[in-house]
Amino acid sequence: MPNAGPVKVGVYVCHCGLNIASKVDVSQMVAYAATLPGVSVAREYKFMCADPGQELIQQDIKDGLVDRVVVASCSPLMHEATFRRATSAGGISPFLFQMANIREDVAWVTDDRDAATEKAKALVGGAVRRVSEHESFERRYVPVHPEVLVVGGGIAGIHAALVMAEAGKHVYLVEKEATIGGHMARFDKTFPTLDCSACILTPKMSSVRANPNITLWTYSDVESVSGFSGDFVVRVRRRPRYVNEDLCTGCLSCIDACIYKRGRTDDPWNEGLSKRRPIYMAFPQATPSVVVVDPEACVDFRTHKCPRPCVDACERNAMDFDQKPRIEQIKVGAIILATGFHTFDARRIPAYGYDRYPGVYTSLEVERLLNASGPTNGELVMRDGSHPRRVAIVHCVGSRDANTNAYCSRVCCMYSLKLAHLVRERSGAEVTEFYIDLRTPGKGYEEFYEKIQKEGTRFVRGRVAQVTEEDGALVVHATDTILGKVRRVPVDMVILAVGMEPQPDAEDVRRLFNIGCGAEGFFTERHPKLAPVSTFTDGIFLAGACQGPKDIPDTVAQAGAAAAEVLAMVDRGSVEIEPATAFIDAAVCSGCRTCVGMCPFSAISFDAATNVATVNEVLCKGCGTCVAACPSGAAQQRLFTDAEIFAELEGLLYA
Amino acid sequence: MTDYMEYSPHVLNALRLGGDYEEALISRAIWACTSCYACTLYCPKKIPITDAIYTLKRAAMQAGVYPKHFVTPTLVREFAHFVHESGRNSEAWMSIRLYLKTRPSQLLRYGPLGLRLVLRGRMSLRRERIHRPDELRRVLDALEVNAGGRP
Amino acid sequence: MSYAYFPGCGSTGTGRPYEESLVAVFQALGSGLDAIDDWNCCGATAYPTIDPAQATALCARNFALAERAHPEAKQLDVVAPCAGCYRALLKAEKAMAEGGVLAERVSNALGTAGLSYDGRAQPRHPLDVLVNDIGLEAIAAATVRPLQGLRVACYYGCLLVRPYAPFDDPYEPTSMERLFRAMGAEPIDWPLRTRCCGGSCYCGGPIVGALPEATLDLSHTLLEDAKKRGADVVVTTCPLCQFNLEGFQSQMARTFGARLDVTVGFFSQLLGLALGIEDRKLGIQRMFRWKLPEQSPKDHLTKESKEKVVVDA
Amino acid sequence: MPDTAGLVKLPEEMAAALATDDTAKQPFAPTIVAFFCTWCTYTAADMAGLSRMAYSPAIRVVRLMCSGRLDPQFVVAAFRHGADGVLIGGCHPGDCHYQEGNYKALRRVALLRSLLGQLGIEPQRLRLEWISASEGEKVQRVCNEMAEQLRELGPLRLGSQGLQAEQVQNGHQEYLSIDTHDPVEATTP
Repeated sequence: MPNAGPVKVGVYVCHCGLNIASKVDVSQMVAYAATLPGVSVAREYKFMCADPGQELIQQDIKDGLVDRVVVASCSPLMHEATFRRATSAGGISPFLFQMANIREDVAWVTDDRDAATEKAKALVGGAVRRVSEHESFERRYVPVHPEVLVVGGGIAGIHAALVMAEAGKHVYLVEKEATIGGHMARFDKTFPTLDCSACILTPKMSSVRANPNITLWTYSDVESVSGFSGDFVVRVRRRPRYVNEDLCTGCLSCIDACIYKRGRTDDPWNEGLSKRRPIYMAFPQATPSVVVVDPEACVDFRTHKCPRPCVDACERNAMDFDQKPRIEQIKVGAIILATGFHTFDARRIPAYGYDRYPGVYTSLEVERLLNASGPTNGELVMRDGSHPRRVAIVHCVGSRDANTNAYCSRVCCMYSLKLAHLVRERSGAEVTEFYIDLRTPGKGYEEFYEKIQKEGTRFVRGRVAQVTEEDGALVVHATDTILGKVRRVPVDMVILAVGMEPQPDAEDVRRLFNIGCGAEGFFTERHPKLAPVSTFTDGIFLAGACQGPKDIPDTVAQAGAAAAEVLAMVDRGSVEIEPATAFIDAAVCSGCRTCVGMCPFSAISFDAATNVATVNEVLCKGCGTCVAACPSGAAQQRLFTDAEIFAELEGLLYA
Repeated sequence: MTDYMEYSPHVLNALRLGGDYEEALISRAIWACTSCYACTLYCPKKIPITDAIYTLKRAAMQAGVYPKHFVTPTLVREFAHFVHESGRNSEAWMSIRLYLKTRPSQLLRYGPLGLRLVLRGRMSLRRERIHRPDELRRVLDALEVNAGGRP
Repeated sequence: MSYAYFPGCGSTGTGRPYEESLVAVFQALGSGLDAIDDWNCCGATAYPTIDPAQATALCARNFALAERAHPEAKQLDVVAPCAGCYRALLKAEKAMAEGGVLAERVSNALGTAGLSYDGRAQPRHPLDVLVNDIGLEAIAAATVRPLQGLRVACYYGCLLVRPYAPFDDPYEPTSMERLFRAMGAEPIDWPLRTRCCGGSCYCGGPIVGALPEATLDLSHTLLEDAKKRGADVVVTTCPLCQFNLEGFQSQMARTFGARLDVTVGFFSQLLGLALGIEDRKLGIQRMFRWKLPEQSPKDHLTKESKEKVVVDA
Repeated sequence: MPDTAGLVKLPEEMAAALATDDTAKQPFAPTIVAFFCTWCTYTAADMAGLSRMAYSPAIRVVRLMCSGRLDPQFVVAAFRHGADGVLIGGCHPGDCHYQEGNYKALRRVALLRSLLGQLGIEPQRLRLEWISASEGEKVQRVCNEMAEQLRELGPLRLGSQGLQAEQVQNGHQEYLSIDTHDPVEATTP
C-alpha cells in the first residue's frame, strides 16, 4: 500500500562508545545521511541504546519531525527489539524502523577506517531506502499453553521442574534413564563443601515424586516436537520396563526371586565396575522406586522358558512381560532442555593407557568406588583387589587439548581436589595431582585448594605425556614446567580427570528442538551474557551442562533462571508471534497453488471457490519461501517484502 | 632430550610469549633439538614447536650467533655443501671432514669404530654423486633467496 | 607389483644390510623395488635448517623423477625405508599438496631444470606396504621359519610416526607388533618404542651428533629398558637408529658400567629370516653382534599355531 | 609447511625476503552483496564481528529470515545495480530453522547460475555457502576468498543489453517449472 505523502526518515548513528566511532567516521556518516532522499533528521549519539538515545528518537517522532526510523548501530539480533520499542513509544508502528548493523558488520571486521566509513554509508543508504517502503501493522499475540515440559531429570531438570511446580504450573519431566538423579546421584561428595551428594539430592528427587504438579516419565524419550512458542505439541515415547509403574512399590522381592543370583551384564550405573542382574533398580533411592527388566539380559526374552519366579514373588502383580512402548502426546507452552553431559572417553588418548592397564581409572569410576552405595561400598579397592598406596590424578584429560577438546571443562580441577581428599581419607594413599593450571574460580574454591595442599597432596605442574607400566608399577611421565625437568612418578593407580562433552545424541536433540549448537556441540544460548538460558527458538530454554560444562552450583542457578523465564512467559499469558509472516494479496493471486506445496508448515490453504490461496498467520513461521516462489507477486512477507528488499539493494549499491 | 637443553621446548615458547626472542636465538637448546617431533605431537595446543626451532636455527646461523663449540651448525653447512655439490651425502667423507673441522682428537677415538664398519662393508669410502648434479644445482640455486629465486 | 624405491644415502653405508634385506624380502613376497633413476639426498633434518624451500625441492626432484619414469601411473608409491628420508619426503609431499607460496616457488624451481611434480608420487614406508598392501595373512602364509616365542622389541623411533602418521597411531603404533605376531614372535610391551634414540638424525652422520653424551644416554636408556623387559632382539626402521643403538654398546659399557650386548637389527632382517631367506642375503654378516636364542619348535608351524596366527592377524 | 611465522620473530631482512609480494596496488575494489539467513549465517557474521575477525569491506550484508526467501530476482537486481558478486549464506543441510529452506535456495541457485551463464556472468560471481551460527571464522574465510577471486576477475561488465526485464522474467518462469520436491544432494556447489 503506498504511503500517503513523502516520508520523513530519522537517521540515528550510534558511536557505541569507541566500538564504532574508532573505526567509522561518524560525523561524516551523519552528514552523508542528511543528504539522502527522504531523510529529515540525522543525528549521532554516544550510546543510542541508552535512555537518552532512545528519547532522541521518541522526541523527534512526537515533534512530527520523523515518521520512519533508521538506527545505525549494532546487530539487529542485539537491539532491534529495543529500538522497535522506542519507535513505538514515540507513537508510530514499531515496524516503521530499520537497523543498519555498522558494528558487527563494519567496525569490528574492517581494518581500514576509510573503507569502514564507506561501507557504513552504504548500509545506511540501504536502510533509509528500505524503511521508506515499510508499512505499519500491529503486533500480534497468541495465548500461552500453561503446561511446561522439562527434558532431562538430572539436578538441572529436577530443580527447574520443582520451581515451576511450586509456582503452580503443571510440569512434564521426561528422563531417558529408569531413574532421575543424573550424574549427581552417582557422586559421593560435592566440592568444595564436601557435603554428601545423596543427602542433598535425594530429598529433591522425592519432592519430584510427591509433587502433584509434576508428571514424571522416566525411561522415556521425546519423539517429536511441533508447533511453536506458547503452543508446542510433543510426543513422548515411553519404553517398556516390563513392570507396571503404578503397581510396583519398590519392595525388590522380584529381584531376590530372580533365577540369576548374580549380575550378568556390566552395570552402567557403576561404570561397568560391577555386574547388574536382569531385573534391577539402579540404586536404593531410585525415583521412581520401580524396578526395570533388562530384556537383553533376562533369559525369558530369549527362551520363554523361565519359570518367572519374579512374577510369583510380586504380591502386587506388577510384573508385565507383555508391556509395549507407549506414546503420550502433550501440549505445552514452553520447554526447558536439561539433557546434561557425557564424560570424555579416555580411550581416545591411548598414551594414558586406559582400558590397557587395569590400574588406570576415570574419575567417574573412582566416584563410584568412593560412593558408599557403589560397587565396593565406598572402599578404594582396585580391579585386582589391591589397595593403592600411591595415586596419581591426571588433569585435563580431553580438555584444553587441541587434539580432543580445546575448551576447559571447568569442573575437573575442583573434583580432582575433592577426589584427592577422599582418596587420602579413605585409603591413606599418597596422592599426586598433575595439572596444567589449577582453575578454582568460585566461592570457597581457592580456599578448598589450599586446604587440600595443606593436607599433604602433592602437586606437579605439568601435563602428563604418557602413562607406562614398568616393573609392575604404573609410571606417570610429565615435564614439570616449574622445574623444567622431566618427572617419572611410579604409582599404583592413575585417575584420569576426564572432561565434559555434549551428550552423544546432542545433535539429534538439537534438530528435534530446532535450536543451535556451538562447534564443540553444546547447545547455543541466545546471548552469552544477556540471554544465557534462552535459545534462538522462542519458548525453548536451556539449563545445566547441555549448554556448556558447569558445576552443580552453576547448574542449579541456571535451572532456576530457566524456570523463572518460563514462569514469566506462562504468566504473561500470551506471546508475540513472529511479525515477519507471509500474506497473500487476494486481488493479485492467480490461484496457481505453487505456494501451497512450498510451505513446510502447511500454513497455506487454497480456497477453490475464490481461486486464491490464504496464509494462516498463526501457523506461518515467516521463512518467506512461498514469497520467493510466487510467480505473480501476490505472496509477500511482512518486513521482507520484495519492494523492501529491492529498495535496500538500490540503497546499498547506489550509495 | 630436554634434560640436555637449558630451555625445554615450553620455555622456548615462554621466551617467545614474553618477547625474549634473542635469548632463544643464542640458546644451546635449539641445537640440542634432534627434531624428533615429540613436543609437536604432545603439545595440547598444536604449536609447531619443532618447526619453530628450525626457524630459530636458521635465524641463528644467518645472524652468526650460534655457540661456537657446537658441531651442529658446521654439520648442517657441510651436509648442505655435500648435497649441493654431488646430490648425495657420503657418510664417511662427511664424518672425517667434520671431525677435522671441529674436534680432530675425536677422530682417533672413533677411528676403530669406523674401521669395523669398513670391514663389514658398511662404510663406503667412495664419494657418492648423482649423474646430473647440475640439474639439481639449478633447482636449488633457483630457490636462493638472494639469487632472484622469487616468483 | 613393483614399487618405486628411494634408497637414501645410508643405503650404501650403515644401512646396507637394511637395503639388502628389504630387497630380498620384497622379492620373496613377489614384489619388486625399482630405484628411482638418479635419486638425490632427501635433505634429512639438516637442510630444513638451511632453507625450507630448498629442502622441499630436494624431495620434490625425486618425486618428479619417479613420475617421469611412470607417466601412465595414476598414483605412484615411492618406498623409502629410512625413517628420516620417509619423514622428509612426507613433509615435502604435504607442503606441495598444500599449495601456497612455498609450493609455487619449488614448482618454478623444478621447472628451470625441466622437471615437474604433479602430486602422483607419494612416499610410503616399507612397513606400511608390508602390513597394509601385502598383508599379514600373506606374510604369515609365506613364513617358513616362524619366530616362535622370540621376544622382539619393536623400535619405531621418532620420525616414522612423527609428526605425520599416515598408517599408524602416532602415540601407540602397532604395525610392527602385528607383523611379528603374525610370524609367531612375541613382541614385548615397550612404552619407549617411539622415544628418540638421540641419533639427531643427520642421515649418514652418526658419530657426529651435537651432544654425544646425550645421545649415548638416550640410547642406553632404550636398550637397558628393552633388555629389562626381556627382549631377545631390538628391530628398527631407520639406519641411523640401528647404528646408534648397535655401534656404541661398548662405549655405553664404559660410561654406564654393565655390558648390555643387545642384538639390534633391521625389522626386515628378522622378517627375512622368518621367510627362510639365507643370512648372507639379509646382510646378517655385516652386523656387529647377532645372537638370537635357539627357537623351539625350530622348523615349521604346526597346523594349530598357523590358525592362531591368522586369527591374530 | 606449518605456519611458524607467528611463533618466532624473524630478523627483518629475512621476513622481508619471505614475505609474499602483495604490495602491488590493486585498483579494483569489488562490491559483493551477501544474502545471509538470520539464524545461521547472519549470526555467524555477528560472531565474526564479536571475535574481531577482519574481512574484506567488499561485503554488504542483506539479512533474510531464511535462504529460502531468496528470490532469484534479488540476485539479478543486485547485479543490475552494480554488484560484482553475490554471496548467499544459509544453514547447513538439515539445520534449516524452517526445515528445508536451504534446499530450496540450493535449487534456485543452481538454476540461476545457468541463467547467469547465458548472460555472460561468470559462475564465480554467485556463491552459495552453508555457514552455521558458530562458524564466524568461515564467514571471514569465504568473504575474503570471494573478494580476492572477484578482484582477480575484475568488475562485472554486462553486455550492452544488460539484464533485460524480459530475461529476468524468463529465468523466473524457468525456475518455477522445476519440481522443488525432488530430493537433492546436500552439497555446497
